[in-house]
Amino acid sequence: MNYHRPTSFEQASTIAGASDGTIRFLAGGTDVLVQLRADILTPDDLIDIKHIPGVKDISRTDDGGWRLGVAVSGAEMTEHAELSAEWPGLVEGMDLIGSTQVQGRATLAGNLCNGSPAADSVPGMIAAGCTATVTGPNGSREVPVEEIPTGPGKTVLAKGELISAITIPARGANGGDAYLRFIPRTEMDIAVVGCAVNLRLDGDTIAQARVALGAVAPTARLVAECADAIIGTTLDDATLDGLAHAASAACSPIDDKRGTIEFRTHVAGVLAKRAAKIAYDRAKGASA
Amino acid sequence: MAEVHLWSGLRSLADGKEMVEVPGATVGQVLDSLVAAHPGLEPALQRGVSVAVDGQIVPNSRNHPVDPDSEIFLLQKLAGG
Amino acid sequence: MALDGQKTAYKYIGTTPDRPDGLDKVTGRARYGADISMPGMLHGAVLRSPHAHARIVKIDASKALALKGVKAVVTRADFPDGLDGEDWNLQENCMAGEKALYDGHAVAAVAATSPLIARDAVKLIEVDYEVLPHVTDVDAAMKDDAPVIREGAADFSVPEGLHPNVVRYFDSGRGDLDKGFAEADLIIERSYTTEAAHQGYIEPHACLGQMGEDGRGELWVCTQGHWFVRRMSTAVLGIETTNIRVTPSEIGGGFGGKTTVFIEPLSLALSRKTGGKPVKMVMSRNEVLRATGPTASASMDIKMGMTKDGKITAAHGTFRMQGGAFPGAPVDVTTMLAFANYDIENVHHIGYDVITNRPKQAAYRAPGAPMAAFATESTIDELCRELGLDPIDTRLKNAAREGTRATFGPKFGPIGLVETLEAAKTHPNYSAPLGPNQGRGVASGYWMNWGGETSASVAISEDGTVTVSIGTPDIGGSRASMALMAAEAFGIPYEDVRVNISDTGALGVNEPTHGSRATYASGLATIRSAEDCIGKLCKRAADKWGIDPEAVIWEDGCAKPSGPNAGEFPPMSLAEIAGEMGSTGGPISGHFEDSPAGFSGSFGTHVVDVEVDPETGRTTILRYLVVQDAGKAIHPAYVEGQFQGGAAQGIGWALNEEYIYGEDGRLQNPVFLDYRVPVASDLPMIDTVIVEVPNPGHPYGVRGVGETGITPPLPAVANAVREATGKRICNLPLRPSRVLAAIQGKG
Amino acid sequence: MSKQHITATVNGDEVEFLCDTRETLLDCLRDHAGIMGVKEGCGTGDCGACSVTLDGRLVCSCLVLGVEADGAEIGTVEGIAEGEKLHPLQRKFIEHAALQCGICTPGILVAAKNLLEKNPDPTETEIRYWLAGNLCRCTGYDKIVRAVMDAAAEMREAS
Repeated sequence: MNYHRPTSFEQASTIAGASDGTIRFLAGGTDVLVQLRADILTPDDLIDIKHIPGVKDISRTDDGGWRLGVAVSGAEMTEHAELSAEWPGLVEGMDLIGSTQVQGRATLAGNLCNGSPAADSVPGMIAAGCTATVTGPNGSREVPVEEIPTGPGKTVLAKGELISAITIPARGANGGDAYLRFIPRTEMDIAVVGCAVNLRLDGDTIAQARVALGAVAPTARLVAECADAIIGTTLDDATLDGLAHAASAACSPIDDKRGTIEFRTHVAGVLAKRAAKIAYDRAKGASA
Repeated sequence: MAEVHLWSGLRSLADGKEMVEVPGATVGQVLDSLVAAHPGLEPALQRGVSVAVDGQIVPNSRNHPVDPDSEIFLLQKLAGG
Repeated sequence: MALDGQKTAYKYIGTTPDRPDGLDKVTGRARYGADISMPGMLHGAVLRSPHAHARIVKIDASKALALKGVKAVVTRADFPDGLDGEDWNLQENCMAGEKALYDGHAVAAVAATSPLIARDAVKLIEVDYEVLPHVTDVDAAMKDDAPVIREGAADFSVPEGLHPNVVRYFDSGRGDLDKGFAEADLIIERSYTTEAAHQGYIEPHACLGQMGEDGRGELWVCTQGHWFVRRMSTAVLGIETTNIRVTPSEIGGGFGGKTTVFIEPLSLALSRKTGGKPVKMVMSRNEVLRATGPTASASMDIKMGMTKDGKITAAHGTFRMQGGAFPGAPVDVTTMLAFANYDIENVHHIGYDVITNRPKQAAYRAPGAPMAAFATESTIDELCRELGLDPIDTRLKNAAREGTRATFGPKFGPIGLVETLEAAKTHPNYSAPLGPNQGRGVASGYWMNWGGETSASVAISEDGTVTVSIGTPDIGGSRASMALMAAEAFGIPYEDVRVNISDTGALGVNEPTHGSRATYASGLATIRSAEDCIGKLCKRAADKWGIDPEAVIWEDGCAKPSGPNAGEFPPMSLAEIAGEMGSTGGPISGHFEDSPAGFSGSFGTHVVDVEVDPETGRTTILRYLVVQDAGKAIHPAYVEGQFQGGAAQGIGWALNEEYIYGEDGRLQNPVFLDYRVPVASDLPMIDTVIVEVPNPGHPYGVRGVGETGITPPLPAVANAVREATGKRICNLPLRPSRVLAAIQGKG
Repeated sequence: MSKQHITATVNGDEVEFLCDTRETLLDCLRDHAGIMGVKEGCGTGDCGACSVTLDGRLVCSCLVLGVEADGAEIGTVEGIAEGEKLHPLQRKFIEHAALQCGICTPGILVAAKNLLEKNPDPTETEIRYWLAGNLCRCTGYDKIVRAVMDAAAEMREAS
């Protein structure tokens, strides 16, 4: 295994493009090293992107959003007071991944590129409307986060391409987001189901919403039917039931050691309701 | 003669008896007398049994004394974690 | 059966001083299994079968041997033929012969100059497998169409007509069941299952073996019992037992799982093949979960009858247990202890030991008892519920006490079940208010404990301290307990006692730290060795004073004349006698060896409150209380620690821990991510009450406390979930999907 | 097989070693630097026995490559005491019987020290969640949590 330490994304892209074997980009390493240790995958070229300038930065964008470097760890996000206040759901999603120790290393981009349908940070990013900057041999482009994963362990990234930043849109007024996941224990598990809700209020009425589900399909997905079920409502009980039905209907999960189809489908609805209520309360709080 | 009580799985090897009276001044002598009286019990005893003499389990102690009026129970072999 | 007059007033016993090995263990200095290294050391790695059941047609290691740095490969061909019984089972489990019997079964092992090269080499070994049909479930393995795992594995006890996978059969009981059930006002019958749980010690198995061409050598290993390791490893290798000296390292948890061998004989075989180079082997977590012994899984049918005022009239239990590909599921103990909490006239147990394509089970904390407790204590809870009876009062009504004829035959001596029930009943947790979706569960449990072969020495040192040498590795603070007992026996400060865990070359045979025996048996041996020393110390004083040794007594750490008639001499302290030892007859030490028969069981009663999320089926433990009889708590903090640890393991087994096998017979969750032991945020504080009903068979009244604590949690948690949800769930673990299905009426 | 030359600071001392790119920081600390207080319980970041600080951040050393540690500051259990003076956490762990077998103790001490540096007055719940990645199979966590709370209280009083 060759270890590379590029100092620019262009250089990282060139190394990746020139490799004849398997390559992996190394940021937090919390997935790559597990695969290495378990003999699932030993890359021929491992490209450590932590030494590229700016990858540890959390900065405001011109329109009031946030730009996160690809080596920003979960712990650094959680410790960032302004970011946490504006996007508590997105930050919680990241914070739920693994232990305190894992939080010291794991990154949003890594969680996204690992391609797990159960990745905890991804529904929150999708609901928030985040984009990923993809840098490759032909320069850079912005890609909505929901378009990055294409199936378990698979992404749209072509050879020589990598994510060079994550952009979170401006929070704006009267908005709130939340992410909930279901696990059997209180910590240290992979999500059996995850659900993120991001919404904006006009008075007491939900004016805009995005709802994303994790671990119930081959990729985390944006569920328009869930958003439609709550837009224009004040989140009354009937609406919540409608949301739960829409969430359950959007599920096409698998049976595996972590959960059954029936359980995941049911719990997706439960979490959608609970996350929507939290997001709604946060938006109310933001507008109060 | 000490009373030796057999668990039900052993009774078929001892002519259906629940209790057998055999001579012996030690656990070892009692077990030997038992096999002499009921040879069918030999494989079970060889596999290993625990012996309780008057309520006390006496592992690995063939020399443990047995009184003429002692009450002896054969128990399944014990282990621990 | 008191061995001696029992002490009741203590100076050191019952205090909680710092453990002697504490400093090493908080500074990172303590050396565990994987921390031992030697010059010229090689590193071993094991190739394991990916198949649950397969004939090994051919093994080609030529490519591995060609890799630079690889020094040796061993397969079963390197081990002797002709073993039988449990020795053969051990050998077959350490290294597969004609067939791989489970996913993870060792097929070959490599020694190389680095761990990475050893792991690379393993991947280069080519094995031709002929995959065979497999079975991993106990009920499926007993069916007519189940694949036969091994012909001729059954012993004399198995009745005709059963599947060859049934390898042992147990049948015990007494009284008249028909009469007993006829006397009942309510009879409940239920079937239950529990899944296999792993001991989950955080330290993977590790050893360093060195053996020359002459078949002599040494082994350093993390183990609960190094004499067991010596006997088993040498049996597997077909060499004389004492050819190997075994030294135990510190041990990072065992819970029964480190009372046998897996990699130890392999490291010795590899070492011999490399001309005597030391070979270190360290398992990965994946190997630990796939290839070492979890406990058995169980399928059980219980029928119990009760009168409307709460008297149990009859009990019948059938227990089917699989312990992997070899005989040994602890169904013998399961059947013995199933109903042992209670005074029941009419009782019957049937047990089946069944082999499957899973790893060979190993002992796990009260082996066999928790499964049975889950089934029987759940059934009693259901009887109480239907008859409107209080679960503690009902248990008190039926509780075994001194003089009760146990369901397994003999009469109980002094025991503490009643005391634990009474203490639980008056504890504030039993009357704490409960909210919606919350429930309280009660269960009792028992472990009969063990004495076992024990040998110890105590030496007086020239500086006035004493050194205790025992043969039971310290897993949970037992050095502190030994030092307290020695301090008490000698009447010298705790700080003046040193405790040594000796290797196999320094003491007679010792059984492992298992069966809740270390504090009881090694403690007894320490006290008796001290008394042996004290006799010699008194003799030295008597010689100095020129009086009869019989006229000298030992009091408060000093030799004193026994009375005015003996003469007027100032007391001589241990330190004074020790200081002159070299010129008064030489070293002084005391010894003791026995298989002590004075052990006595420990009963416990647990009370747990849970809350169940009605929409997801997830269970949260709100409060937990352990009440258990310790006989006499030597170091109460470590006694509490045993209670709390046992409860936590039992909670894990009840809620989320399980072996999950796929259709392909492979273990789906050989990683802590998915083998879900409780984490810190899963548990509340675990309240404890130590009950002390002294054991007359120990000088200070000690009962072993290590194992009982894992027995009540399985039914206690299930009973609490029953109250919180209104649903009786008879299958563990109580994973959320299962609980939710029950709540939704689909269970 | 070419190896990389790594220079790092471990518990304040400069340490150099050669490592294969596939070796983890855990492997390097144990096998090349002789730092044996770092334990391997799982190798996959699930148990916390190998916890160290990397430039002040709590991490599992099994999830860091040795080559990544070049130039880094690493803290292990061996660096917790100041000379002969034990850290309050170390004393409280002994005093509260917060260890039984002791294999998880080094990782838990490193993690708990890192917590108290960030939060000198953590609640029981905060301690339990902070330590959720440090498995202990012996104690049921009760005495560990109590020891951390007691050490925190003592440190607050002393400061």
